[in-house]
Amino acid sequence: MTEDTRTSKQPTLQINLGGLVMKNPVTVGSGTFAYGEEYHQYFDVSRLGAVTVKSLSLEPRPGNKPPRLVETPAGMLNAIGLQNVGLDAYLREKMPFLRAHGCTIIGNIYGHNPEEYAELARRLEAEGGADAIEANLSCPNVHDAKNARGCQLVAQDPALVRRYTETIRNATGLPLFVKLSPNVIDIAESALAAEAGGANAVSLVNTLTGMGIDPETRRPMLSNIVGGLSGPAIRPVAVKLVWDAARAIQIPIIGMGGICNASDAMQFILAGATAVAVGSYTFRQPDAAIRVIDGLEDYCARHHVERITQLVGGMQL
Amino acid sequence: MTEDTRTSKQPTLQINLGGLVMKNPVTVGSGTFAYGEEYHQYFDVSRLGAVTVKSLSLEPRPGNKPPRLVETPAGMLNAIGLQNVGLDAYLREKMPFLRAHGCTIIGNIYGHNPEEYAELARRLEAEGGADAIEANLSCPNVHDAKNARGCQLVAQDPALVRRYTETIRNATGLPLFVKLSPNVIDIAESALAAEAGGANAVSLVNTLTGMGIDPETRRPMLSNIVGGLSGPAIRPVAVKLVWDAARAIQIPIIGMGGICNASDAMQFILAGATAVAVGSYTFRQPDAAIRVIDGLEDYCARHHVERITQLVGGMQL
Amino acid sequence: MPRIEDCEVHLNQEVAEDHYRMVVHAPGIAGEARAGQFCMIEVQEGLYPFLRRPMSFERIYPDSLSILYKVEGKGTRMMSRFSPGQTISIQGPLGKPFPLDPHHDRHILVAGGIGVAPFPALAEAIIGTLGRTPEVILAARSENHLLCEDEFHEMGCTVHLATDDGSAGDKAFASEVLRRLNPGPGAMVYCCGPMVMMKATQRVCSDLGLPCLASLEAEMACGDGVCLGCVVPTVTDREAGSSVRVCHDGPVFDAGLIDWDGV
Amino acid sequence: MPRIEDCEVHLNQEVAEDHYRMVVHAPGIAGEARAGQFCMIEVQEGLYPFLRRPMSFERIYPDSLSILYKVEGKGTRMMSRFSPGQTISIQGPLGKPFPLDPHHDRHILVAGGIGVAPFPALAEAIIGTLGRTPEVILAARSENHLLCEDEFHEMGCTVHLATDDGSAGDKAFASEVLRRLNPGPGAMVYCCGPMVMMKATQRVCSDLGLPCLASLEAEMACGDGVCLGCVVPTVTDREAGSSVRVCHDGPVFDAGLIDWDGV
Ligand SMILES: Cc1cc2nc3c(=O)[nH]c(=O)nc-3n(C[C@H](O)[C@H](O)[C@H](O)COP(=O)(O)OP(=O)(O)OC[C@H]3O[C@@H](n4cnc5c(N)ncnc54)[C@H](O)[C@@H]3O)c2cc1C
Ligand SMILES: Cc1cc2nc3c(=O)[nH]c(=O)nc-3n(C[C@H](O)[C@H](O)[C@H](O)COP(=O)(O)OP(=O)(O)OC[C@H]3O[C@@H](n4cnc5c(N)ncnc54)[C@H](O)[C@@H]3O)c2cc1C
Ligand SMILES: Cc1cc2nc3c(=O)[nH]c(=O)nc-3n(C[C@H](O)[C@H](O)[C@H](O)COP(=O)(O)O)c2cc1C
Ligand SMILES: Cc1cc2nc3c(=O)[nH]c(=O)nc-3n(C[C@H](O)[C@H](O)[C@H](O)COP(=O)(O)O)c2cc1C
Ligand code: FES
Ligand code: FES
Repeated sequence: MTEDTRTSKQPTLQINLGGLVMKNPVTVGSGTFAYGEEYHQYFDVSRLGAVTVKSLSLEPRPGNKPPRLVETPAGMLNAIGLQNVGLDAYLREKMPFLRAHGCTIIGNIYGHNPEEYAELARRLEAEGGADAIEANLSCPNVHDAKNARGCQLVAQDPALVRRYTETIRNATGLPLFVKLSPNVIDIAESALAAEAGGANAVSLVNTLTGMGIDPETRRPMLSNIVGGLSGPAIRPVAVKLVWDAARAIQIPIIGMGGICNASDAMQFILAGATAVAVGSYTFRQPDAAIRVIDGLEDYCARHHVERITQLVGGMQL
Repeated sequence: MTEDTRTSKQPTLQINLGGLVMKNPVTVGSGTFAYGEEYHQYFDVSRLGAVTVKSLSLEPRPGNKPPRLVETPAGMLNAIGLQNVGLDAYLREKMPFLRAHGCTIIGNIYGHNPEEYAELARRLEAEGGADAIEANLSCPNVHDAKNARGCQLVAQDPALVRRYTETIRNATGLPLFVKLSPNVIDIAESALAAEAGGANAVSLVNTLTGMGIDPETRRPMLSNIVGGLSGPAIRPVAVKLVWDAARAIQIPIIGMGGICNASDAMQFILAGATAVAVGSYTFRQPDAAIRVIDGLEDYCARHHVERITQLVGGMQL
Repeated sequence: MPRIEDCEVHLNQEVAEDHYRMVVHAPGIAGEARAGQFCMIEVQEGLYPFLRRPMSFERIYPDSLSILYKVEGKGTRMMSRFSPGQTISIQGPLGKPFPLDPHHDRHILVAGGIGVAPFPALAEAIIGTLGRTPEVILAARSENHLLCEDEFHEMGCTVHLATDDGSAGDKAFASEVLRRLNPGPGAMVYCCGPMVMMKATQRVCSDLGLPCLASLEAEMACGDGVCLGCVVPTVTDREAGSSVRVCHDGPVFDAGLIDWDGV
Repeated sequence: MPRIEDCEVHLNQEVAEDHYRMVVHAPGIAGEARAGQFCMIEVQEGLYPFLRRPMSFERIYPDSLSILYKVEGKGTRMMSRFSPGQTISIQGPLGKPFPLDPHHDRHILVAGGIGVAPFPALAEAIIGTLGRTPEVILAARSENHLLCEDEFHEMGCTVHLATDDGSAGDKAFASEVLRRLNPGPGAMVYCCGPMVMMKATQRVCSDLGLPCLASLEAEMACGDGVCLGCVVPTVTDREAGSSVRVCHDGPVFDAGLIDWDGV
């Protein structure tokens, strides 16, 4: 009997992501959805649990020279270089669209130092530009690869992660998410540092560093030589990092990396992610994130799960 | 005229890999070719520049429980756990086949401590079991993932890499290659440590750590939970690590990670690899390594390159 | 010796819901193939799926092979769209065939669901090589999943049906049907199907004192014994973690060798 | 508005070595498509290749589209094996069409190699919408790579041929043919082809004081203006690194806007 009542009720997909209430656990990867307008041509973007916008900086950024992207097996490399319209233009020209459609907004930000991040968070909060902040401490595409050894990201140094997080934390009352890099030995360390710094969630993961060379021209395929690898190719790596972090921290996780469908999303949720983001696959299938939402609802119904939150970290050992 | 003479001559594929002379730069990834017998059914294995054998330990190892592998987008996860026949059985039952066919042998070894590695190297040299030693300091599948945080490989600690390398170095006069992990922040550090310890080359890279969860059963797809990700999915990551290491060290590099054809192999060579290994793709296409050899010869002829060594690190910036 | 052969698809048609029979022109592989062996099929050009898919031989003809398969996931779904005239890459024959032992007077094939796939070829071999007509216990979820019944009848086999829902034959598991048959000591049992079904069949055989051969499945990468990915544990030297490779040491094993609790 | 449509392949045939023409049933996309726009074609099910492939509309019919393409790499090679009856996923129409300006009395289409792809639709639009008959400069490596000559003749266009090897028409670059034509001030030039060819055409137009529209190519991920992957630099505010997205701001641009040295 209980069985019957359960399945007849719609499962609840709503989550609370470190203070941000989302009607479902599905957002999009920053930089794979711009500011929502384009994909609104294909579906109602307000159906998403939240829209995560392309990384915003205080000033507009032109980004890197082309070529900026190249396809790879089951994935892609990009070296966009955080091209974006800048905070002012975002608030003036982009945010109103998202607000008009009733979207929950995760404002992804990028700065050159902790103070710039803090300023971005403060202004986004003050001007209603975001309902939560995601601090991108892990973009691999803003360095000069030729002269960098390894890559030098804030997210690769736990002490820096903590310091940046604390500074942003002090600047905003909005839920604060910190986006980390997969290019580390122990993701738990970075995640713990974000938690200690006052983050309300961590976003796992940004792209893996990679590169390609065209054998015919012998030139790098990207003008910036090195780029970020995303897409299904990296999914097993991302799921593992989510699992590693989930066992170490108390704050929730936004899982991403190669999610194409609800079954992929479930891997992240079972590994310990409270929310998930669909990234590169949207380029192939614009409504991929919506299909993930529908598929998660389906999954819960099939498995007689009332609330999706019951599945978080639910991998059976 | 010079043009004509050049193209009419066969290009030279021969290389000297840290003291090991190979008739071409193509070997196979340890663990993806067993000890050569099976694939000899498809082609003459002595055509390879060298056969790299499955990691050998002093005692036979049973490996991990099944399931041990799962396919992923453009790649696969494995957690074999270094199952192998052990050194004695190798010398008795496996090596004779390779010797009878005139193969150049790279003896890949795995031990629990520097002394075991040294003993393996010493005995392989003494009993003619290998023409060079590849020390696997980077297998992700010999740990208990449930209790490890991050993964704890010798190759992740430059000081350990150096100490292990030195110990093995003192035990053998054979060319010594050290196989490193992609799961590091700065591969140059590990490579420099191997060089300082006396390695004659480094092998880049072993698998990336990853995992998968079956959403229907909610169980990990591998019995060991975590496995090593290989195949074309990781190629962009591997090429980048080769490029990073090549700019830091003087000793040569054996590049691997998702090589399927000569064009893939050329990416590694142009990034700075002197030799390349074909790994997982052999499972799909048993004679893949032979096609790579033929394709490299073709490439050199088409590009009027007399010796393949002229192309090493030849990426144009 | 196994080889890789480009094979033209002659026929690929649905024989039951989500079950297909494909016939391919493969003179090289067919010329060496034996019942119980298998092949690895390239599903699609390019790197997705990355690995080939293992498939048994349902029938082995002089120049061609028949494959009976169930749509389980992405690879088999793609296979179901192969069209006649298309060329696909097949690697085989791989693994060890069913041993054919003339000392048995009764041969009983116990098939669960798609596990029936290697049995038409086996029945044919038993008839052709041993001059005996095997009996078949054909079990499935329900009537419309009972495959190959007509084929076995055409070969003259007695067929015992069993379904989980009783829609055809006995409402019973294959192993129970076998127990009720209670074959005498000269019988040889071959089984293929879900692990639980093979485990149960092995139990019945050991109770009845009968030899039992099981054809196993496992996820495979190489199919050639190289990668050590497809192992199953054995009862010999359990402590030491001894195992066999399904692809190379099998897929047909003495069921008594397998550690059924460990798979 | 762009959409994703499952389209049946009507025809897919080789028209010259490594060049194919495909006609697909796509009523939704065709109903909105304009000359100069493009679509993104899913090459194969699954994740390889990962991204769709951008393709211009060669012809736009009421219910269907024609695509003219060259086999460049893995994706286009797979496309060349599409068979009639097969269903493929197409996203479109994308990008901005060629602007059709009635103030010009002469319309000259300058095509290099496969760059001719969007021009049959453009010629048709110029004829249908502006009531003018365009001229075409058709350039290619050699005679057998000159595409669509008959189509243009059927539409009544004058066609000037040029080949690199002189096997047909002038042994000259397309831009040189344009210079020799020396069109008067009322002319409008449209070009599509290799970057060097478009750059040279733009130089000739600027020398002759003619407006020039160029249809550009770039590697694309989204095709929708989202990923910022397909940018080309512009001459406005070079310092600031200004750029335009080929997919969304183009693919058709005022050739004078593009920083041809930077692409
Ligand atoms: C020696 C051998 C012979 C076989 N013969 C036949 C046959 O004749 N007919 C037939 O229908 N099937 C046969 N199988 C099983 C068949 O190989 C799998 O069903 C198939 O590989 C699934 O591929 P997929 O891409 O459709 O599924 P995927 O999308 O890869 O996975 C779907 C599900 O199938 C499981 N699976 C994947 N690969 C295998 C595998 N190799 N064995 C068992 N389960 C797997 C996965 O774990 C997953 O749960 C055989 C398997 C082996 C090992
Ligand atoms: C708006 C637009 C319209 C186009 N219209 C047509 C058309 O009508 N007919 C036609 O034949 N081609 C057209 N192209 C080019 C076509 O998209 C590429 O040739 C195709 O994507 C190559 O795919 P592939 O998988 O065969 O090559 P790959 O194997 O991916 O690569 C092979 C080579 O092609 C290059 N390449 C890959 N993608 C592109 C791209 N998008 N643009 C340019 N070069 C690329 C690669 O750098 C590489 O050198 C158009 C491109 C754009 C951007
Ligand atoms: C083209 C592109 C642009 C991206 N831009 C950003 C960005 O501006 N800020 C950011 O935090 N992440 C950025 N990312 C990373 C994604 O948000 C995401 O973390 C990553 O791609 C992994 O998810 P996926 O595999 O689903 O794409 C970008 C990714 C891509 C592919
Ligand atoms: C099934 C399997 C087993 C492997 N076993 C070993 C091993 O025993 N020792 C080792 O050093 N590397 C081992 N590797 C790693 C490979 O040698 C290689 O470094 C890695 O797979 C990357 O190359 P690839 O992408 O071409 O496969 C194994 C890889 C696979 C897929
Ligand atoms: S599949 Fe590789 S050993 Fe069996
Ligand atoms: S292809 Fe994504 S912005 Fe143009």
